[in-house]
Order: sequence, then structure tokens, then C-alpha cells
Amino acid sequence: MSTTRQKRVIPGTTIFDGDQARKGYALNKMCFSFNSADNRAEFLKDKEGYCAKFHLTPEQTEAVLSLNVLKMIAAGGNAYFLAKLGGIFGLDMQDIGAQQTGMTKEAFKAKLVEAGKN
Amino acid sequence: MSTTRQKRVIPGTTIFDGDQARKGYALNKMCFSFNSADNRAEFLKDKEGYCAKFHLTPEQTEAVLSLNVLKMIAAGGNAYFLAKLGGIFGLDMQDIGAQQTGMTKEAFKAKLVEAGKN
Amino acid sequence: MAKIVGGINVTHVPYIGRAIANNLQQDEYWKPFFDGFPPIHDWLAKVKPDVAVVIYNDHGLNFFLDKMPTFSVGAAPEYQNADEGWGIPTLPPYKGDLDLSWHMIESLIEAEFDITTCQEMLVDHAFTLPLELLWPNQKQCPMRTVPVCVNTVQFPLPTAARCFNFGRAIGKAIESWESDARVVVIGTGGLSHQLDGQRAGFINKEFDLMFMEKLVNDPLWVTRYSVPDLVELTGTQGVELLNWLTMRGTLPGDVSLIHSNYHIPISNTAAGLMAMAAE
Amino acid sequence: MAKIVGGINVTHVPYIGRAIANNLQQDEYWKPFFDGFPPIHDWLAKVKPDVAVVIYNDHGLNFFLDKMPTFSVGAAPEYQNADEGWGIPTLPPYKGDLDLSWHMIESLIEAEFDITTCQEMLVDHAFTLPLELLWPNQKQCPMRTVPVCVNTVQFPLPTAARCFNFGRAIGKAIESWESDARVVVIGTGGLSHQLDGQRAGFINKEFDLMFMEKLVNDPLWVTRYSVPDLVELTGTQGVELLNWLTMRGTLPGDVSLIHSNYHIPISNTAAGLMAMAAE
Ligand SMILES: [Fe+3]
Ligand SMILES: [Fe+3]
Repeated sequence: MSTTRQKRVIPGTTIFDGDQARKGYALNKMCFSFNSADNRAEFLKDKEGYCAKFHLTPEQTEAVLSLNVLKMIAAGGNAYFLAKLGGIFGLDMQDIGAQQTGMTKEAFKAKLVEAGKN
Repeated sequence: MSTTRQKRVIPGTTIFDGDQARKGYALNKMCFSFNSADNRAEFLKDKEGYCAKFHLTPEQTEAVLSLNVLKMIAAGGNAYFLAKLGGIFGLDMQDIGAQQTGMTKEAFKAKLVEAGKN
Repeated sequence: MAKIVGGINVTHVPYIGRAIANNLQQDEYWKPFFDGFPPIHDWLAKVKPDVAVVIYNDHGLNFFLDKMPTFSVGAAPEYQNADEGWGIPTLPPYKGDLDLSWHMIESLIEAEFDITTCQEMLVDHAFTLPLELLWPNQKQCPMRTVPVCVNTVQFPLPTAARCFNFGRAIGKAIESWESDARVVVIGTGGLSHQLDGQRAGFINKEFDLMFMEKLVNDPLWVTRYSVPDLVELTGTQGVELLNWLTMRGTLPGDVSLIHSNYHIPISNTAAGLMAMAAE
Repeated sequence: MAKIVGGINVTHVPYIGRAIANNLQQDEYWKPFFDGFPPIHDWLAKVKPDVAVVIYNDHGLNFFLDKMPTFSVGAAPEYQNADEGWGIPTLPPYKGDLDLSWHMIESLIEAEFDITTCQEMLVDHAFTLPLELLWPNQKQCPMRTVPVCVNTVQFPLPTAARCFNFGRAIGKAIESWESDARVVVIGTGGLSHQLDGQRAGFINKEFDLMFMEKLVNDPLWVTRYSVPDLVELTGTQGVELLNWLTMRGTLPGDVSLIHSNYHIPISNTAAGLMAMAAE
């Protein structure tokens, strides 16, 4: 079950299309709930229980509990919603970038600065 | 404060445009809440208090308490939402039609049947 | 590619739900309405659709004025009916068709229709009752479904021409869907009626009959009327005929009329019914 | 009739909010970004707008995937900011302009844009921070506002051409508004950045600079790229440049560049800023 259109392949990049949205609905809905401070506190008290409340798949729950961003994306997570989950753990965008690219945070930041020099 | 466009005048008819929507937002929002049985029960327990909770204007509150449909429309009520309020009191569309046209329910129903004969 | 077998337009008054629940189909009041359906049941048994795309307007169940889309398309695995405020028992859920939903969404945005996508969506009587009328006496509707909503609540509404072209784009989307599914398109609502104001009870038989006639071979006829014209001619809720027009837009090529019925009144409404086969 | 004085495009990274709250404008990291603004403050002091139409994308505060509009227009008396999940203090409410909102809604639907109308709407950092940057050190933003959202979250997104034409229709709506108000249009987001995936941290200075150059005198240049092209060229969030393009569409006739600034990086983003005066 997925769209039959030919998809554009962009290395290292997942486009949040219908296929991703179908897979990730529960995960993204959970992340959307984190706009509320009460919900963030409830999640921190019992992460696994909170995932179950939103009917996350085992794959999604595992990705959330291990805070593995690439796995969350593979499981249909959308960057804009996942950012709210990262925020709970005080992760900024350089922490998340470093994790996904397998770099240290310092190296990731240096790479960004480098991009301004060419 | 209202749109400056020239409006089409259709006798006995109010078009639910931006001007109506601006006036009626609170009233329609209250009616939208009546999709829930709990809210309908809460309204019936204390109608005036429920209107106040949704910040209805005095004009809107008066129209609701007296169940006067034409006044509700004048105060920005939309037919689709008002129908939910009518439903609480077991009013059907012929009751509401009769009230607005100043006819008995029997006469209103006869008028509908008549419309099929021409 | 998928095939559009044809389209059906039908009135959606909530009151019909009560008649079905109480088995009043052969009562004097209801008989002229329900007797319109058997020829269409026969046609459906012959053309055997798998999927129904249902074009209707929400009546304040799924959408409120805080987020009121002009056009919206469902993309949920399942659609729930729910209490609309009258405490009427809710109907069982409807199966979605996610492949068709997303294919339609991709095609429609590409064709420059600025739709709202709904990955969760409650469906009201305007969606459920027509399915109930067309596939009666079933535990659950046998069709997979895609709900499509047209705003007929908050003015300004989309013009008749925009609705017809929206229908055309839906038709092209269905026909370019890589699937062997057979699709029927259903438009619901109307015909002439007005619930509100001193003109409540307004019905315009002459216009309705002309509209039904033109819809078969000259559907663009109705685009000569502005939305305020249509309110004047058909009533504040008569403008729901935009859903009929949108449905007509989906049918490719010439169509042939299978059956039609018209009866006044059901509740405050002129009740219309039409089935058209695509060539 | 109302007058469009010009338009401003600016990056909207949440991180900027923290820099303002902590008064870091002259820190080494932030100085190259904040120093872009004074010339634009001077221009605003000269052209004296009364109303700001802000074109941005919501990041999961007001819209979720259950009802995700392609284009939406606010029509509320006031717009509240709210917690986006990071516990950052919320900013004071923004005044709406209901007359302009409804005039725009009427014009846009007439021009066959299928917008979603929002009579209640939360505004996120993509709306609030640009206003904070352009009118700093105020208790409450001095502009009346109309929020306009473009979907850059759920693909398919509207094409670049559709966004430009949407901007054109917004511009025509403003210019046909019977008012002596002076209107500035603001587009927010971008430029190149990608938050997610193994390509996180991707930035494309060459493309950004070309885009900023073309935006002044040849904005249709960018319509040669499909949305997937733009993702490849500017990153998964770089497509927020569609908001810049929509803004550019609103400006009637030729424009003159007042000031621009470009700096890498702010957070993971290439930060751009441009102000253009309408002739
Ligand atoms: Fe209806
Ligand atoms: Fe952004």
C-alpha cells in the first residue's frame, strides 16, 4: 500500500509525503500534543505509557525511547513535530543535526560555519 | 466596521458572510459545542450561565433564552449551527420554519406541499 | 487505470435517517422518495463499484469556523460518524481508501486546487445517509470511500465554475490512478430549500427541474449564475447543489441518465435524485 | 484604496527569540544577523505602514495533519501566540484587521484560490519573530495584522507558480480595499536549511544568493523548479522560501531593493533578509 508515482530520490533526505504521513500519523500526533506543558510532564513521568496512549507502533516507541531521530523519521516522523519532542530533552538543532550525521556537535557547528565561506 | 462591497439584497434572506460571521462567532461556537451530549446537558441545567461561558452578547443571550430564531440570525447565528440548538428542544425544521414565517406548523407544512404542485 | 462507472446525486436531509431507522420507507409521506432508489440499486448491482468518492458539505460536525476549508479531501484509514447534536444513533465507521486519497491529493495540488487534507475526519449525515440510501440493509457500507467536502456554510463559497473544474480535476485524478478499481462518485445535498429567515420554506421547482435536465448534457449552464444568484433561486441551503455540480464535473465524456426522481417536500426540501452512467 | 508600501522577507528560526530575550544582538554570533535590520527600521519609519500582512508557515501550533490547509487566511480580531513545546515565554497578542481579512477572503475566493478561513488562530514563531525583529522594543506590535499561512509541512506543497500567483491575488485584494491604510507585506522562513536526515545541516549559499538576486527583478525565475527540485537545492525546510516568493507576488509593478543581508549560520540556517519598496 503506497503511492505508485515515481519518487524523487535525494540522498540523506526524506520527503514528508503521503506515504510518510500514513506511517507516522500516531507519532506526529503524539508530538503535536507536546505543545502543552501538562502533556510534556505526563510524557516524562511515563514515556512508554504515553507512547501506548497514542497507539505508537513498537518501532516508533523504540525510536522515541532511544531518542533516535533517524529511526523516528524512518517511522514516519515529521521534522516540525519531532522538534517538539527534542525540546523536551533540551536538545537544540545542532544536537539533533550532530546525532543524525554521526558528527560531534562541534564538528557539526564547524560544518555550518564552513558553508558560509565558499 | 464592515465590508464596503455592495451586498445583494434577497428579501427574507440573510447571507452568512463575513459581517454575519464576525457578529455571530461566539453564538455559533456555543452551538458547535452542542455536538456533545454532555454540553447539551450542561446548557439545559443553566442556560444563562452557559451563554455567559461562551461570552455571548446580551442580544444573543436574549435570543437564545427566548428561542427566537430570527433574533438569533440577526445576531449572527448560522442556520447549520443553530439547528443543533433547535435539536435540544426537539424542534424540527417545520417548527423552526413556522416560527420564522409567523405561520402555524400545519400551514407551513401545507405551504411546502403546495410548492410541489405548481 | 481506475474506471469511473458513473455518478449519483442525492438529497441528504437528516430526517431521512429517522425514516430509515423506523422503517417508514413505504409510508405515504416517504414512499415517493424511497421509490426512486430501486432502479439505481439495480444499476449499481450491474456496474459493481469498489470505491465511492463522496462530495458533500459538512454541517458543523468536522469543521468549525476556526478552520473552514473551501475544499477538503479525506485521507484517513477509516471515517467515523458522530453525534451532530440531535442524539441520533451513530452509524458504523466507513472504510477509507488511502491509496486513492493520496493520489487525488497529489493530482489536485498539482492541478492548482488549494485543498485541505484531513488525515482524521468525522463524517456527518450528508456523507452517511446517501450511502445508507444507495446500499441499504447492510451492517457496514460495502464501499471503500474518499470524502470530499465543499464549503457551503461560510460565504464566500466557491463559484459554480470553480466547483465544476474541481470536479473535473477529481475525475482526472481518479482516471490516472493506477488501480483496477471501479469508482462511483456521489454528490449530496439540495435541491432548493431554505431553513432560515422569513423566506424559510422557499422551494423552486421550476429551477430544480431545469437544473436536473441541464446537468446531464449542458452542466456549464449553471455557471451563468453567481452564488448570490443561486441563493436567490434555490434558497440559502439550496446552494448545496454545488456538490451536485462538482460530482458532474468528475464524469468524463458524455453521460447517459440512468434514472432520476424529484419529490416535494421531504422535510423543508425539494428532494432530488439522479444517476448517470459514464460512457 | 489601500496602498502597498513594499515587502520584507526574513528568516524565522525560533532560536532568534532566545537571542532577543537575552539581549544578545551585539554578541559576536548574532551581530552579523541583527545588524541587517537598522536600515529596514529606517525605511519603515519613512513609509509608515499601518497594517502587516504576514505570509508564513505554521510549524504544528495552529494546524495538525487532521486539517492541513494549502493556503489559509486569518480573520480574527486578535491573534494569540502560544507555547510551541519549548516552554519559551509567549508574546503579547497581535491586533487583527477584520476589514482587510474579509476583503482579502472575498477577493481570493473570487479569484479561485481555495483558501481556508480561520476566525480563531494561534500564531507561532514564524509570525511573531519577524514582527519582533522589524518593530523591536515595543510592548505590543504597533501593526494591525493579517496572517496568511502556506503549507510547507505536508507534501505535496503548492507549486512555486501557484504561490507566486497566490501572492499576486493577495496584492490585488489589498489594492482594491477601500481604505486609506498603508500595508506592508512580510514573507518569513528560509533560506536554505535542512533539519532532518543524514543531510541535516545542508546549506546552499550559491542558490540562496541567486534566489535573492532574481527575486527583485525576475521572480518567475524560481518557477522553473519543481518542489522536489527546491528540496534538493535548498533542503527540506529551505522550501519555506515559497513564503518569500508569495510575498514577492503581492508587490505591484517594479520594485526597488531597499536593503538586503545574508549570513550563515543562524542555528542550522542560512539567514536572509530583504526589503523592497513598491513603486
Ligand atoms: Fe445539507
Ligand atoms: Fe521554519
